[in-house]
Amino acid sequence: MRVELRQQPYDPWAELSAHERAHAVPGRSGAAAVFTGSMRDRNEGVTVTGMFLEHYPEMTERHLRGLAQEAMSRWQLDDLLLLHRVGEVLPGQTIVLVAVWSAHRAAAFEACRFLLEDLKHKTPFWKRETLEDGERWVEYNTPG
Amino acid sequence: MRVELRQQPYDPWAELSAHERAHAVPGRSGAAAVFTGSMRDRNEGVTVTGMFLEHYPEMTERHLRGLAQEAMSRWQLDDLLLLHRVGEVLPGQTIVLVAVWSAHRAAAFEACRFLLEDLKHKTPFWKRETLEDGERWVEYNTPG
Amino acid sequence: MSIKVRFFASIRDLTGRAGDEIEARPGLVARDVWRLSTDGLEPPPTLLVSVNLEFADLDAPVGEGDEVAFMPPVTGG
Amino acid sequence: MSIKVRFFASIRDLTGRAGDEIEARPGLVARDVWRLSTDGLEPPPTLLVSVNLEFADLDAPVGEGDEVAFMPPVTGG
Repeated sequence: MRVELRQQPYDPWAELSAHERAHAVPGRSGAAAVFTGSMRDRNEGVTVTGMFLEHYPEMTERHLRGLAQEAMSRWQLDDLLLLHRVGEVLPGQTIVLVAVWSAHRAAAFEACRFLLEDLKHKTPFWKRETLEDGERWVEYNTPG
Repeated sequence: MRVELRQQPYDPWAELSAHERAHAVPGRSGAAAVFTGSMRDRNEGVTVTGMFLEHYPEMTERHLRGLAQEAMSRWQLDDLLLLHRVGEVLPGQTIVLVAVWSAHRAAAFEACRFLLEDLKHKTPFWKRETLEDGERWVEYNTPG
Repeated sequence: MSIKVRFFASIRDLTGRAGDEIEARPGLVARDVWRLSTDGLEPPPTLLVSVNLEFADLDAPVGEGDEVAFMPPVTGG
Repeated sequence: MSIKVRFFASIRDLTGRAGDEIEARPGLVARDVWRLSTDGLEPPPTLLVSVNLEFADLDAPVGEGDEVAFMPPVTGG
């Protein structure tokens, strides 16, 4: 199980490949469910040229560790990887990567979605978008 | 949109990386949902040393093309990648890779799950497992 | 013209053959094709049927040039 | 000992400051901390509150050494 906040851009597929090489037991997990969320260059009909992802370092890290533990035990997962950008992000870059490994698909799908909904609605992150004519805080996330 | 049957082992993360390099429009898709299903070395309490994946070539390919088209239009996806092994498979190898790209997460999650449930319950594939003392057909897939 | 018959996976093991070719006759349905190609074997309750690469049922009409396949529940993914 | 106060994101813009430090007194709740650190600004209806890194509500008791934070709805993921 690994949870990390990243200041720098990352390649989600390279991260998954490296994580599996380091941690996967071949033949053990029948299922992996993965979600990547990337920065779009438009939001609510407006061109967005950049974003700053603010967080509350001590609380965000504590919350994510608890969240990962909860998912691991609730769905008896084999493994979990959660990466989330903080700081300056550009369009096209990956913001979040959530991956879970389990014996069967239902647990993998459900745990992946559970983690993402928590990230969207309960984890202390805030997005400030840079527009062509200024900045704005994203006020709320859409329901899942 | 790409659908392929594969005779040879493949690395799902390398496939995703190559597919995005070739097809993704940076900043367009906010969400990607991915599922990989791998061969486990145990099933129903018994050690499994190998598997043969039979299919009905003309019908399987036709069914998969129709399925992919249906998902693309039903969830207005940006893109879709579906790879499925056929023939001899060994424990730890990836059998299926399903990936969908869309503007928002709900469509990505739902389409990915829809595709996988169809693969499990409606697409002509049959698994014959090699056990330590013989062979057996997998008789049915578990509900999702 | 005739009807092409195919058997897949455990159904092939059950019938002991990969396929058959039978003479088309007016009024045939898939159930008749099964009966004619299997020496009167009882169709398994979970049997799947396709006609020309689309799932169908045992009452589906079949005729000259059609391809009819019989298979067990699918187990891919 | 005192109470550490932190403001995040649009709440920091609203209050015009990143944090504060106020004197602990018996019987304080998070709402009092907000009032004391914001010159009586009305708390926004969607305001989130944490006490010692756990979400809480405006009626949560706070005391010496506690860290109280005020923030808008989260927008990560």
